[in-house]
Amino acid sequence: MRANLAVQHSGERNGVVRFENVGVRYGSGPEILRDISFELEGGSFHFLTGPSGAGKTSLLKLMYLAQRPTRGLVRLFGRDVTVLKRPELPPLRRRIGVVFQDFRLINHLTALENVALPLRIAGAKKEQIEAHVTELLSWVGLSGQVNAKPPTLSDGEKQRVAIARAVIGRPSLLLADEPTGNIDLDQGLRILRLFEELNKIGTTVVIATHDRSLVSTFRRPELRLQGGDLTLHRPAPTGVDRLRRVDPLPGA
Amino acid sequence: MRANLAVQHSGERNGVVRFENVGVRYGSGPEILRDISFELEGGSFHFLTGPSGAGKTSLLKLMYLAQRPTRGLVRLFGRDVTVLKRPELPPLRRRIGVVFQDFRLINHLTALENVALPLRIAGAKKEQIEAHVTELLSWVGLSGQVNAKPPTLSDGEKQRVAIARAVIGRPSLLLADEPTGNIDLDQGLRILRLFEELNKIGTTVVIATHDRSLVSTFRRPELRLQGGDLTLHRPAPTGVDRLRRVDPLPGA
Amino acid sequence: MFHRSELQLNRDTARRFIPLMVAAMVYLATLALAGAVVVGATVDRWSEGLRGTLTVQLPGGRGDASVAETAARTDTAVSLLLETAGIATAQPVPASDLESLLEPWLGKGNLPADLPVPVLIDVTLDPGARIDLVALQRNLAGVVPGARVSDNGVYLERLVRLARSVQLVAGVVMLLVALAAVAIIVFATRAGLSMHRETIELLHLIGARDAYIARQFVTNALWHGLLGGIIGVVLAAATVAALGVIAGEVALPVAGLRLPEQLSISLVLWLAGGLLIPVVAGLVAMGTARLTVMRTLRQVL
Amino acid sequence: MFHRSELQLNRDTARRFIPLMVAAMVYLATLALAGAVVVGATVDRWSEGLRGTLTVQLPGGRGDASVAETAARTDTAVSLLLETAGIATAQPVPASDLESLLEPWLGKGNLPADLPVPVLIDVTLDPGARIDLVALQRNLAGVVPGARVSDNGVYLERLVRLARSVQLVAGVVMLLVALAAVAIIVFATRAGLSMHRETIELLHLIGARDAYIARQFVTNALWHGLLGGIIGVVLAAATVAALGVIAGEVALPVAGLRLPEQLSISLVLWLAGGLLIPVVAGLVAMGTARLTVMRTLRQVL
Ligand SMILES: Nc1ncnc2c1ncn2[C@@H]1O[C@H](COP(=O)(O)OP(=O)(O)OP(=O)(O)O)[C@@H](O)[C@H]1O
Ligand SMILES: Nc1ncnc2c1ncn2[C@@H]1O[C@H](COP(=O)(O)OP(=O)(O)OP(=O)(O)O)[C@@H](O)[C@H]1O
Ligand SMILES: [Mg+2]
Ligand SMILES: [Mg+2]
Repeated sequence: MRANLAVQHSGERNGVVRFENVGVRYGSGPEILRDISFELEGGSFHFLTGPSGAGKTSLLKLMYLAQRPTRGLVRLFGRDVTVLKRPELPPLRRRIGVVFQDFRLINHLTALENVALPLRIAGAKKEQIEAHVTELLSWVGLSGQVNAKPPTLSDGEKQRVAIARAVIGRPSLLLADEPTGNIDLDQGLRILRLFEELNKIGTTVVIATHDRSLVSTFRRPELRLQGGDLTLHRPAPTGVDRLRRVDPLPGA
Repeated sequence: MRANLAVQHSGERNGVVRFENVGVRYGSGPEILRDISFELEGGSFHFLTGPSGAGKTSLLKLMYLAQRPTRGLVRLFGRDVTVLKRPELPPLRRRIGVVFQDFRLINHLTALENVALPLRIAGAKKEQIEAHVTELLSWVGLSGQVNAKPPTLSDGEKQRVAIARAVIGRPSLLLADEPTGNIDLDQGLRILRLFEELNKIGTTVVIATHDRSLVSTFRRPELRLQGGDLTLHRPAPTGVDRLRRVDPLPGA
Repeated sequence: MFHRSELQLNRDTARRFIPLMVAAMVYLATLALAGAVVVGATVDRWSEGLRGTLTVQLPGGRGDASVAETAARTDTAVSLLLETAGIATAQPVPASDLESLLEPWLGKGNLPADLPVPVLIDVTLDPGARIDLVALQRNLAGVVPGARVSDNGVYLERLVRLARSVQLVAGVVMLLVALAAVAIIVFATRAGLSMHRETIELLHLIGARDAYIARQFVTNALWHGLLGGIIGVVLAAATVAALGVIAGEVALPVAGLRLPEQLSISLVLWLAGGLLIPVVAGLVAMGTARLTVMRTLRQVL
Repeated sequence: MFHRSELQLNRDTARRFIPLMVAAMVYLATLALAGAVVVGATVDRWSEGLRGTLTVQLPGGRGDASVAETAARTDTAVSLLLETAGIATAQPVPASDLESLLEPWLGKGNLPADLPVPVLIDVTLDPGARIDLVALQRNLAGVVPGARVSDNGVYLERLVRLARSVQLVAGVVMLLVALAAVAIIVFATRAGLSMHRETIELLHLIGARDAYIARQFVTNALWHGLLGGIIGVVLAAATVAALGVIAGEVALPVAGLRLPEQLSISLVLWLAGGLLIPVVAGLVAMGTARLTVMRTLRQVL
């Protein structure tokens, strides 16, 4: 208990996310995550990797408060999430931006309205929203689809709308689940640079991905999930530009 | 007219899919695809590449009869799809297996039931179905999730269920839209080998992907979509095992 | 394990409304039908007793001396009546009957012997015959001064007209209610089609025929129709029974309208209706759903 | 462009049922209410006229000589009645009134002068008084042999009992119907919550409060309640008006039940109800929806 208090008083800078012996189990199945302990400092940038079904999404869900751990302690911004009361959740969630693996766009709202949603919910004025949102949409290459609705967008376009929605509120914590799964390499790199920009101004970033080329290109520490265990891997001190080696097309 | 008849009589072996001056336009927007002409011979294996929003999914939709071209001629198995009558569609569709980019699983059916669906619709007997489906599910690494429903599956697992459903009926034409977008590299390779097996026994395969490493590893002809135009690229005559170069982890 | 249908329409919470809506419609239709039956039966009883009858009234003579005279005048009138085309029988009402009619007013035994009691003649017409009452009255007054013809049918005809309009209203209600039920099913089916659009598109794309998809809606609609029909009929029967008990307890003063009796008479009818109405509701729902699905699906690729 | 709500509940085709369901409930409730009002008014009129009255009948005397004798007996009876505790007035019915009552039976002008027409005395009681009828009859027969007391209230009391049970039934119907309407709203809200589960989860995850989500359901329910209420009341008014026209045309033979008159009397009531009922329906729907949403949402993370 004392140890926990100490962490809480240490503020947000060190310890935006803190897991202690966290375990997750669905129903009566095996533990998907077991004894996970780690701490993400404010302003850090991590990849989260692991094979399909390893529990990447489950781990992120704990962080964006969509799920409670079966056991162990999860702290966000210095607060123990297991004892949070219901009205305390929204303010916390508004500080977290999430790119969902399955996008979760609202089909009858336009791209613009979807991206504006977090601002609207936080009570921002219309006028303030629109210019800002339009600018961000053109940044992710969707200036032509501002008023298109998700069913008329390609999957890569949907993913970019989802990314724009996650970052529009300049969150303190950005969680992206496979954010480039449906996007080609160039646009993927562009998006990751957007995340790096945010990271520079203080946002803590966690990106779940199975794309090794992304991990090797950006040379950031990697949280690797395997068999329910989490291990931290730091990039090798010297890195070739591995992306280059993959880039040229074989048949071109 | 005579030319068309000639193609029709030439049978399925050469010309499972044939596009002539095909154009697609949504509403009053620009043409997403324009003047596309190509022919896929029976037993061929192609990648379909292009940046996000280039029209890969739209092109596949024409092939799996989810959409009619705005102009031009589309032939499947030697038949002009624009003049097909409604009752003629199902038998044709049963010869086509599709991996949808967004999976399209039925949430209240188990993985087993989802995969069995095409057989069930074609009127197969329960007993024949079950063993076959279970075997295929374990092939894609889901032997432990046979009775799980999609909402409890990870996205990569869902994608593999979708792949199993597409191949269960040994289709004559297999269309896969970004089939490895949510799967890690090892499983992706495994799945592509499954497609190659099917291809060996005569299935015509088209795989839309933005994953260049996949294209370079499998060294198959590539249909490249860009700005509404389609171009064919054959792999360079000699190929290094490019995958190897990407494989080793930087921090491991 | 393969028994599960792809659409699982019966698990849409919103669709649970449908049997209730159908039940409401069947309830109203059944009440209307019951009302029409009861009114019909009542009118028939009235008609049996009164339809096709006339009453002729001759002035009574005063004093003992006039008894013979009265009898003669009665005979004259009766024979004239019997000669008239369309009249089947003419029967003088016995004086004792008449006296008992007057008793409430004059007190029993207070009737003076020389009271000029009028003579009433009950006349029945041939079935379907229509008599020119004015001509008859003139002819009768010619042979027996003061004779008057009164047509029981006038009052009755008003009542019958009321009854018939009640039956008409009941019929219109039934028609409207049936249309509403069909509209509900069409609407529910459309809603189901739109709610499950994606699944239906998938089923099409993997080679399902329209009939395969329609079957799930049809089964669902049949079940909803049956269930709604049963609930509606049971509620309606309960309502009518309750009304019957209340009305029976106070012996409704309206002539001839004895609800419980009429209802027990038509017990067989109730049983038949109780079985038939849900079946009809189910079949109508089924047909409607099938038509709607096939039509809607024909519009997609 | 930001006016669009995230859930767009009003675009769910299945939800279009709800105003219709509410309308059906309001329709039934309004009909029940109208029935209760009409029956109540009718009973009040009967009561005014008949409650607390008795009729005393004295035998009539025969011949001119007995006129004086009859008058004397009448006076004796009246004074005895007025002395009795609980009796307010006692008024002989004029002979001419009585004769007009007999006319249908004897024919106009046929009434012999020496007809032993009985004397009727209308008696009204003090408000709330209860009379021992047996004792009164005995006392009267002591002074005027043959005098009889008849209690109009017996027949009336039966009718009133019928009317009250009809009103009770109407009340029960209204209660049931109100409960059903609440159940429908609860059900519809739950269905909406489950149908939009994913969107609601998303809204939560990006920081929406329960109240933000509830608002969309509450607005929707208010609108459904109002709309359903208006449709229901209008249909009910039309139905009652139609019944009134039909009943009025045939001059319903049931004593005192004159539907159209009663309905036009309560026109103000109709207008008030027409405004009030939809508003109440809307508010009830709103409150129910809010409670349901807040309760359901409290169960998710
Ligand atoms: N709600 C649930 N109920 C039961 N099991 C679940 C549930 N959600 C996830 N699982 C299981 O937990 C495991 C981990 O799932 P998770 O989605 O976290 O994996 P992942 O690492 O994100 O995989 P992917 O890369 O395929 O998205 C999977 O085996 C999955 O089947
Ligand atoms: N139903 C539709 N209505 C209007 N526009 C559409 C529709 N479907 C697709 N589009 C547009 O057509 C273009 C091509 O879409 P398509 O889905 O074919 O792209 P794609 O190559 O599959 O992209 P991705 O790699 O992102 O999946 C996109 O710009 C998209 O917005
Ligand atoms: Mg995942
Ligand atoms: Mg696509």
